[in-house]
Amino acid sequence: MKEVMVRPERCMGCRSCEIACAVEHSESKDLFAAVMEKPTPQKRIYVEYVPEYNAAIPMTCRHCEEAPCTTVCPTKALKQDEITRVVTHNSDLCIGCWTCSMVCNYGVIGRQKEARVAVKCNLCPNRDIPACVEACPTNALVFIEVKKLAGVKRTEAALKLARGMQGKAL
Amino acid sequence: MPKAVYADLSRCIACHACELACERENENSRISLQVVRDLAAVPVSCRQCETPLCAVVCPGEALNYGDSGLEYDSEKCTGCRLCVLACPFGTAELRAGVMERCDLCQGKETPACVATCPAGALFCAEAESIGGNIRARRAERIKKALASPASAGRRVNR
Amino acid sequence: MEEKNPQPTICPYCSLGCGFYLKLEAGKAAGIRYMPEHPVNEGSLCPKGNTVLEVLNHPDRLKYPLKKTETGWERIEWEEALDLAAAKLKGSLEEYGPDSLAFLGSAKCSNEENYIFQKIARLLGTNNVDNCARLCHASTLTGLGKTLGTGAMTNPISDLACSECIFVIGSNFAENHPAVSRRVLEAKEKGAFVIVADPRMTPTSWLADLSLRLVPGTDVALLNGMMHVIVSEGLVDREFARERTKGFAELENVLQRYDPETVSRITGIPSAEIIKAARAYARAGTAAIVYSMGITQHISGTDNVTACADLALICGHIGKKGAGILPLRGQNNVQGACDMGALSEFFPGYGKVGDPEAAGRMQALWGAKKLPESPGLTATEIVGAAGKGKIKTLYVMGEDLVNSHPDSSRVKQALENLDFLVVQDIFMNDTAEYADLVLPAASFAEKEGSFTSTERRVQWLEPALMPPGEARADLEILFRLAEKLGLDFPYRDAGEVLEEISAAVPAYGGIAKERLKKDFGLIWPCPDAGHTGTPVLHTDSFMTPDGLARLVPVEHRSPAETPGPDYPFLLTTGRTVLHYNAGSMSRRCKSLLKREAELYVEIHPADARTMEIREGNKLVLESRRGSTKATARLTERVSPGVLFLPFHFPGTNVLTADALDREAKIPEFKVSACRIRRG
Amino acid sequence: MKESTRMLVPEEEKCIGCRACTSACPEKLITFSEEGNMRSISFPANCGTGCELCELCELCALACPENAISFIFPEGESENVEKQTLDFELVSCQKCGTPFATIRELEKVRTAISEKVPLPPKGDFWVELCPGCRQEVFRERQAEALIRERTV
Repeated sequence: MKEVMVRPERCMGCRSCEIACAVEHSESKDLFAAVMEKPTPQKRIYVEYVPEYNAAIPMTCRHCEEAPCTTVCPTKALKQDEITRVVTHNSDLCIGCWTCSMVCNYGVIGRQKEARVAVKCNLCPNRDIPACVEACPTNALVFIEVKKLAGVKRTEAALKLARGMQGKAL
Repeated sequence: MPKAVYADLSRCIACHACELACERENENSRISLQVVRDLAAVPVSCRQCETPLCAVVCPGEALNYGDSGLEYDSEKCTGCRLCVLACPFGTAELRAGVMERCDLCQGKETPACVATCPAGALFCAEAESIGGNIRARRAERIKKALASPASAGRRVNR
Repeated sequence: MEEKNPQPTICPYCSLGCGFYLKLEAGKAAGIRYMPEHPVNEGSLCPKGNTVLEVLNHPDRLKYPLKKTETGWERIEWEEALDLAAAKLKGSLEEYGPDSLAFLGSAKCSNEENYIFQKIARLLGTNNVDNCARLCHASTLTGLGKTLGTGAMTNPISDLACSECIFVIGSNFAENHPAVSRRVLEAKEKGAFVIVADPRMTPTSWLADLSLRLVPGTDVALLNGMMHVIVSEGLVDREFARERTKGFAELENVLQRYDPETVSRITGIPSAEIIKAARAYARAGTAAIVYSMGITQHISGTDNVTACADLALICGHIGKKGAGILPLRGQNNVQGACDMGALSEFFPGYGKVGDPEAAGRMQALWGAKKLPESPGLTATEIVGAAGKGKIKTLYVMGEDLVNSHPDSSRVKQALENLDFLVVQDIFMNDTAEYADLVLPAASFAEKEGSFTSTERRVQWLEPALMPPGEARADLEILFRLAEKLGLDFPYRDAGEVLEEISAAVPAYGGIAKERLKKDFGLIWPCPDAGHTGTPVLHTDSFMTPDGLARLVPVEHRSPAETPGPDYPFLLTTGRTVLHYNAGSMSRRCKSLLKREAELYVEIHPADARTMEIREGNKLVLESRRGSTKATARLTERVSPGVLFLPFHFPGTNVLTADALDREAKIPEFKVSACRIRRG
Repeated sequence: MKESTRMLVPEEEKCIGCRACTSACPEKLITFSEEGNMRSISFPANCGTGCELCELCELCALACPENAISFIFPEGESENVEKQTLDFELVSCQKCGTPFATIRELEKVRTAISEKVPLPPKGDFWVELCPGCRQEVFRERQAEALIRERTV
């Protein structure tokens, strides 16, 4: 199963992912129209700035195995697909108790102001690649299977090494 | 925006101070802590839900959801217990004929349970801010781990 | 009394010295307000602190002096009570000599009270004065004394927040010193590695990155094993060992035998975990050792403490912010009671009894002709001597030895054997039941004085309330008793006693009432009036004559009593979060009792299954000394073969053995052999 | 003798057995008892008419969430009504087995909740648990992830 994997070292903190996410979850799916919409479309990915390191890290739902948020949800508003592991949220069932938000280790369950319900990443079910990943200019976000990511990293490392060797040879 | 008492469960040390502080301030404890399988402790108190089912079923006007969140007027409580039966968390209780619930120690800056928590596990916050705090901490930890891959090797052998 | 409402005060329970405010209404303590500005607890309070109003306002508080008569307790006047006490003390003194007297001071009373208490004893000619530190951290005094030069916590608690590795051994601070948790968690947030070594799994182990469940009584083996790894992997701080310590070669020699495999066999901890713990501790930039009664209450207590010191010293983890040895002590003023010389072998300020120079100083200060020269009996030895009829008159200030000493039946016999027993307390405790005279004392909120917390923080406590009935502050009682004994004490109040203390105890040289009232007190050593206190000890040199620490090798020894065919279970004892020590305060709080009402015994479910014991069954526990009843609590917090009893209820110490550490004379509360049956 | 001749009449079809009336009655004339899986609510004979203690304050009727209590003039001669007792079957907690609420109470709660938050009609649903077990289940679920982490 593919996941949104984050490569923090590549993130420039441009927040394109946040904008793309909000637009994707708007009525119009158009940036200019979305800005005007009420309720204001909400992002489900958060670029966290870490002052100590002067760095940014995009944070989004990890769709954890045996996700704690789904375990604690009393109304089953949060549900996890047994096969794909995708955690989805049905706002009709949400009573706004925020236990999910409390137990989430990544802090990626937000609140929809008007409806007073939880908001979270649903991996863009209508798209092949989630909007955030598509919008990322530096490939800090990739939509890939975990084991394949290792392969990608290997290739990159090998390339770096090769470049280094070449440099030395010269 | 309404607030509620939340817990960072990884910090809770099962000391029961929250219960005893609440009991002193409110006669009965409105927060209840128990240890689960000797490995974790979970304090449970009113979640101050934003679609409070207790208010949904309240036949009188005792429980209402208003601008400041869940409002409760014990004068109007008839003691029908429907709120007790509706609450998914089992935190609504009937005492002396009327429903009793956590009012976040109204009038105090910080609820007693939060102020007394020796481990700093309990906090009183708006729902919107919970995620932000957790994210910030998590992001810092990730960055730290990336910055020093051998975290347990700070000192060179001498 | 100064009128402040709410009145700032200090928690009377454990040694952390947490601050809070008492809200007063019509002369009564009516509420608690938290104190976020306090540097130790930052406004937090544990469950016991939260229920302190129930203690203050309890109807059982002693209100009048009571004399035991044939028909029961008789209320008498103070004058008569003090005449009686003085007459009995003088009577024993004249008839049997000064060493027929014994005095047990109180780690719950102020520095001034303990100072005056030991001064009375010594001026009467005996060093038979001790306090309950003998039962909890006497081995800290001996163990740290011989290695570092002084038996006190090296760093303040808040320092833990900047440790990169925290090694907790034999301490369940999450339950017994809850506010320490916030510092440990703070360190964890910053990435610290936390190791917890404890035979039981406790809420403290929940905070651990590495949890080591060792067999009770094998601490020296574990510590030596870790040092073996550190030495063999070259992780020793050579520079520190060379320049600031002595004795590395001897230590290295002994450590050779403690390879991880051998240690693993003794302790039951996998060798990989021993290696992991050793590396994490040694490699950290700053590392702290936190220990408590799991280390001290053994016949090898002094050795355990010594091994902790050795470990810190060879890694150079001492004398810096975030690096040190932190023995978490028991009572709110146990550090102070020891500093004040309420110990049979030390004068105030730890001048050794028997050292002519130390005695000379005291003699000069007190204007005494001669002070007794040989060390007196320790708390545990006093009980033994009373049993043998050598002690005739015992004066107990604020202690319940029936429940706090090992082998309660023997303690009771000893008390019965006395000619005269005076108990001065706030409640009629089980020891007071054996007294001939009971004197009602004021509680912490009803008197003034200085208290020294586990981190050496001396704080001034101001009175918030009047004592109930005719109860009086311990200091006032002692002043009047001294007068009756013909001792000429010039002081009028605690502040004036503190002036003498600052002359008697070098570390308190600059400590005065007015200074303590500001900024949450001072951390000793504070040698002069301009000094601002010393949060971190041993930064440049140790408190030994040559300034160098001593590395003292120690060997693993088995506990005095090990399980066998007749008594197959290993019984260990300790504390729980909802009660406190002998329980004379906490067992009077309804809200605490509601949650923890009676003695229980933790037993592993596998043992329970073989013995067909179910949760809640009433069990009879038997040791070689006696038997007691407890309710079964099935839990994997204990390992198979191990039972745990909290010592807050009468009954626990009926079972424990009075085997003592050779040097510190501390009893081995942590290990005894025991058997169980359904009751 | 009181002036009014109105009397208390509970409507069995409407009453859900919640006991609000029992705590509302200042004279404690309305009582309840539970035995096994049955709850009974007893209204005294001739409450109102002929009842010495009933002040006709109608607090019971006001408290009733279902408007199941009315005070009416008896038809014709004031007939002598026996003690009126309504019986309700209790639902047992799915976890601990303790009877904790009447079937009708739970139906009422379920319907009211469903209007706001559409929920499955049956099955793994907190309404089937007694409040104590709800708290326990909620606690266990919150602890689950932490326990998993701490057992590794």
